[in-house]
Amino acid sequence: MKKLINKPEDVVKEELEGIVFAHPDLVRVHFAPNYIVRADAPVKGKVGIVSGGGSGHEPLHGGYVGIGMLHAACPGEVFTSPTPDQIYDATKAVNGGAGVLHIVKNYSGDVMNFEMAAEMAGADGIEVASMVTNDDVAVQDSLYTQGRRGVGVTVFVEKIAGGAAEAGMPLKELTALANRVNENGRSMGMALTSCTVPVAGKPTFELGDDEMEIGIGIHGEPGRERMKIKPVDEVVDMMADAILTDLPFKSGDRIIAMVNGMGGTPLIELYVAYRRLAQICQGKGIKIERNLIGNYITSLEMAGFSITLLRADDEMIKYWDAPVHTPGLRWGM
Amino acid sequence: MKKLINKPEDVVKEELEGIVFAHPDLVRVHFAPNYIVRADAPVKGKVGIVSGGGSGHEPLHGGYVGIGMLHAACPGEVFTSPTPDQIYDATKAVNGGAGVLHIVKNYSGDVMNFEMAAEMAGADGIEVASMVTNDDVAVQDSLYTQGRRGVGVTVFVEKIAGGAAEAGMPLKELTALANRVNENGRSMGMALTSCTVPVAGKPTFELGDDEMEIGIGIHGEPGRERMKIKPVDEVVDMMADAILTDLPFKSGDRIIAMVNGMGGTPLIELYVAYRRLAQICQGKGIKIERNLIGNYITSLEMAGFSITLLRADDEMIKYWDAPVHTPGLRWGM
Amino acid sequence: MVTKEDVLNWIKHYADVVDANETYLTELDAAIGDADHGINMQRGFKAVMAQLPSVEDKDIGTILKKVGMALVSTVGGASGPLYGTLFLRMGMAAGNKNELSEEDVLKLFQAALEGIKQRGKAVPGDKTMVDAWTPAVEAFQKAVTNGDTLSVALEKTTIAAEEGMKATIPWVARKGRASYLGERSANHQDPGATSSYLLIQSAEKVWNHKEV
Amino acid sequence: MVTKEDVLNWIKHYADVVDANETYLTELDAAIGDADHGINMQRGFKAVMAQLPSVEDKDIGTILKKVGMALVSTVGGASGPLYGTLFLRMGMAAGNKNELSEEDVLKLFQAALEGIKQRGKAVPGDKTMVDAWTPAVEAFQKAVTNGDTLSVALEKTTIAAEEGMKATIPWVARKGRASYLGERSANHQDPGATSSYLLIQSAEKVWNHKEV
Ligand SMILES: Nc1ncnc2c1ncn2[C@@H]1O[C@H](COP(=O)(O)OP(=O)(O)O)[C@@H](O)[C@H]1O
Ligand SMILES: Nc1ncnc2c1ncn2[C@@H]1O[C@H](COP(=O)(O)OP(=O)(O)O)[C@@H](O)[C@H]1O
Ligand SMILES: [Mg+2]
Ligand SMILES: [Mg+2]
Ligand SMILES: [Mg+2]
Ligand SMILES: [Mg+2]
Repeated sequence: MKKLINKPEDVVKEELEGIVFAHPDLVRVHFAPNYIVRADAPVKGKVGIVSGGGSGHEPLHGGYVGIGMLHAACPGEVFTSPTPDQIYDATKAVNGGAGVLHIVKNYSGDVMNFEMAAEMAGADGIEVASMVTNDDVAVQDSLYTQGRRGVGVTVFVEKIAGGAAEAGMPLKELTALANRVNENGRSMGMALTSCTVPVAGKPTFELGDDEMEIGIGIHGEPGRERMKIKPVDEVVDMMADAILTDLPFKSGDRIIAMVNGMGGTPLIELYVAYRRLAQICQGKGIKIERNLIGNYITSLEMAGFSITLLRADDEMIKYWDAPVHTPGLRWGM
Repeated sequence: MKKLINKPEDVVKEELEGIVFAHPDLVRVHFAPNYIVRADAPVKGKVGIVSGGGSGHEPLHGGYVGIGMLHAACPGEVFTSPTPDQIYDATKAVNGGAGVLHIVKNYSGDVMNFEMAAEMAGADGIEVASMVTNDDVAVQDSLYTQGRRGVGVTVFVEKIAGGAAEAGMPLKELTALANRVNENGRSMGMALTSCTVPVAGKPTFELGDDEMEIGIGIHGEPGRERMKIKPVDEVVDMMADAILTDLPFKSGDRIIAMVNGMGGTPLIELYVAYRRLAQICQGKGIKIERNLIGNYITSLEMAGFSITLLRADDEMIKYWDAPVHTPGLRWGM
Repeated sequence: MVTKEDVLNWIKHYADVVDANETYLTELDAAIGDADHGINMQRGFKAVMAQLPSVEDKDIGTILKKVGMALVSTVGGASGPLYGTLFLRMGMAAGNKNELSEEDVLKLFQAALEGIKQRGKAVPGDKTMVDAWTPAVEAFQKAVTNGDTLSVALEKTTIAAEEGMKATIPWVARKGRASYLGERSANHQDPGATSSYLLIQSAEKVWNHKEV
Repeated sequence: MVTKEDVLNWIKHYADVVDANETYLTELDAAIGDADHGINMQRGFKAVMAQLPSVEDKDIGTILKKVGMALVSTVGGASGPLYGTLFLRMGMAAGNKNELSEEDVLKLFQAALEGIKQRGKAVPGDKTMVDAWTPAVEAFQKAVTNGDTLSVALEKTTIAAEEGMKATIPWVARKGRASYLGERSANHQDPGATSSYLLIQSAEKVWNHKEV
């Protein structure tokens, strides 16, 4: 295992110490239990937004804490959900009297830990609403299963809900908006290589030198199909087809598109992939109104990428464009 | 070779096509010869700034074209300097009548190609000034050799000169400012893995499973010393020591610090490294006024990182803080 | 009779079992999950062992609730709330007792299973820890009804848990990370069912004084 | 006499040599540079071959300048301006001639060396292509002074270029990317000196009619 770390078990703590040094203007960090919170939290009279999940997906979620996005993020161990006490304390820290929204990715662990925390905060009289993202079309959806994973759309939900909360949107409306974003977003990912969880010390899975994994999750969970490497145009075709037919997206739709690197993919390759995606959308009369190209929701050093498309309405685009100032996303200020 | 590409020889062209789709509001792209230019170029009455170099270092340089930074960037083939005709055409395209500054990294190829282009533009009556960055302390400096490589400080020069040009600084002053930034900046890099140039198809160098390369360049040029992997704190200690004693930086200095990923390094590790760097600076009474943590000057998918420190004066910080809106760097607007 | 000492020894023994099986559990999770189940359990039981001394002189309920709280606040992931709830509910069932009859142990086991089912909303056949616990609790109940000694009841329970664990192998997962794999989750043993079997086996070993 | 045909055949032959040695040159560059010298030369001579037909009926000066411009505008890197300048200067020295005497060839070679020294500011011993060209030009000059035939002069020149190329092996580089390696650049043959030797060897093979 080759990593820029000291002891594997100290990675998350030391990363948080790095954040303390790097962004004192934007965030404060609480240790034991760990959470990152806006420097000016709680914001009086506005809904607080808390998200979190396993570490290793940076900049998600800690990098999105700041003005116009998350009020707090709870980082678990690498690829392991945070614990209820982290979420409970973060919820209390951002409660400005207008309630707190939990943005939760659909993994058993995340859902259960956030649920326990919400019960604890609710018992304290804090109004907590939860919404669960589940945009990964690689997973078959069904009433009887866990359902789909929450992946790239989480970035969109955090940005748009963050902008709306900043504008003073009340909790009920905000939760509805966040759910609408999730319902209109679809994603799919693929990997060229595995990644290595520091404490595990070896790759999560093995891929042949000429193989790729389509439909991979963000934790190195093996995908739905392993196949020989293909030119990126064919890969984008496959992924875009799965995404576009799922919602389905239609001619005339306005979308926000993300081509996201998994952590070990050079930017030059992401632009090559974006090129193909843009050609496909153009061909189908789907208009990309906004885009993000880069590392926004990663899987440590995995090579690969994901595509997320959001069918956006005016309100979503308005809050997408709203000023944001976080370590990981910044515009308009 | 595992890459998200089609044909290796088409990577740069297809990346540029991706940029055309992605950022029409910020830049235009010219093909054959290839260059990326600000959407509103030439900016009348202001100095135009052109940089460029081999591709594979994204977001450098093309990602820094836009308001408040570069006016044009000339991408060569991967890790190969651009050709004089690219630079010559880009120079003409950004010439707003106040002259053009060439920001050149100190590699024989870059220096010679920019020199030929400057001669050609000069013959057309365009006033061209050139400045060469050479901040890599891993290379021994001497009058009789090529001298040091230009690496991380190039990002700082581009940002600060870009801010100053936007404010209307004339060419002579701007060139002096750019040189001052370079003279006060020092960098060093290291690699955990090699990278693979697409057309080469195999890793540029081989590193053992327990080895790292200290003092690596940004083209996979082997570094000055190969050694067994160490905890990141020790690695940062070695690199910071080489950098700090070179200028030398002193107690009371105010600096801008960058911890830069080489392309395949997870952000979580960069924060762990930044933590150590901040501790060292704190211990020496050196004040980090601003920081950048992320992928800003990369070597394809190489795992590793570099540190760049700039002893900054008020003018540098003023233009650092000036608004910038490019695909790769954005704040204040 | 299961004494307070037996309960403490069970916890300690299981902490060692988790250490010894960390790689095994993580590898099972690598095949159909995210390669951390052993790591998660180890981190949890390390915390449990650190906090156990503070409640060693308390009643069984307090001890088990402490174990549950330690797991909830250090494990995270799916296993944190699940094993946390499991021990919290056993603690609530044990109350301020200092020893447990066979009937008491049955109540604890039933509360454990009830807790994980509520928390995780899995049903038998979903390929989760529920699939080790469900046959185990049934077997223990039958043994008690049968009039078996605690020792025999525990032996039957362990065998049932093992069978339940092994039964998960061919199944397609419907809950937890493994469910994202669809058909590809088949032919792998569920990690959580495995750690649950080991927990039950540990009780049997310790309480039947085969090992401490 | 070197005819226009000979010059064209030289360029074409060298384009094949570059193709055949792409991996070799790139591997030399991988050891002390950035693993692209063969790729760069190949890209350049592919462009040269595409543009050559447009000047095949022109004089030697025009042909060589076209080669130089094609290299300058497609190669990039260090070898682009260097090989570009080398051919541009030879073209300028050849002017509108359609065949070259031994003395003319000497002037071309001298102009070539002068060009790369001006452009790259390297001196002999810096471990660059200058180290193949310097002894080669000296050997050719000596042979001409000696009254050797063109054929013999080219043979001596090729041997000198090869020696110059091999002499770079033990040296520490002082120019180009290899210089960043300091002491570690020793014990490797310079890629640019190697491609330069191959270019001279190609002239000898083609012009002495040993190969076309
Ligand atoms: N909803 C659920 N109900 C019951 N057990 C579950 C559920 N989700 C997951 N599990 C159990 O958790 C185990 C995985 O635990 P672990 O790997 O520690 O957590 P994570 O999946 O968050 O990485 C699975 O093998 C399964 O037995
Ligand atoms: N300043 C210089 N003067 C003469 N030759 C040089 C100089 N710099 C580099 N070279 C030659 O260029 C060769 C490398 O060419 P190439 O690999 O194509 O370019 P780059 O170094 O830009 O990747 C070196 O082996 C050396 O012979
Ligand atoms: Mg996990
Ligand atoms: Mg090169
Ligand atoms: Mg797991
Ligand atoms: Mg080279």
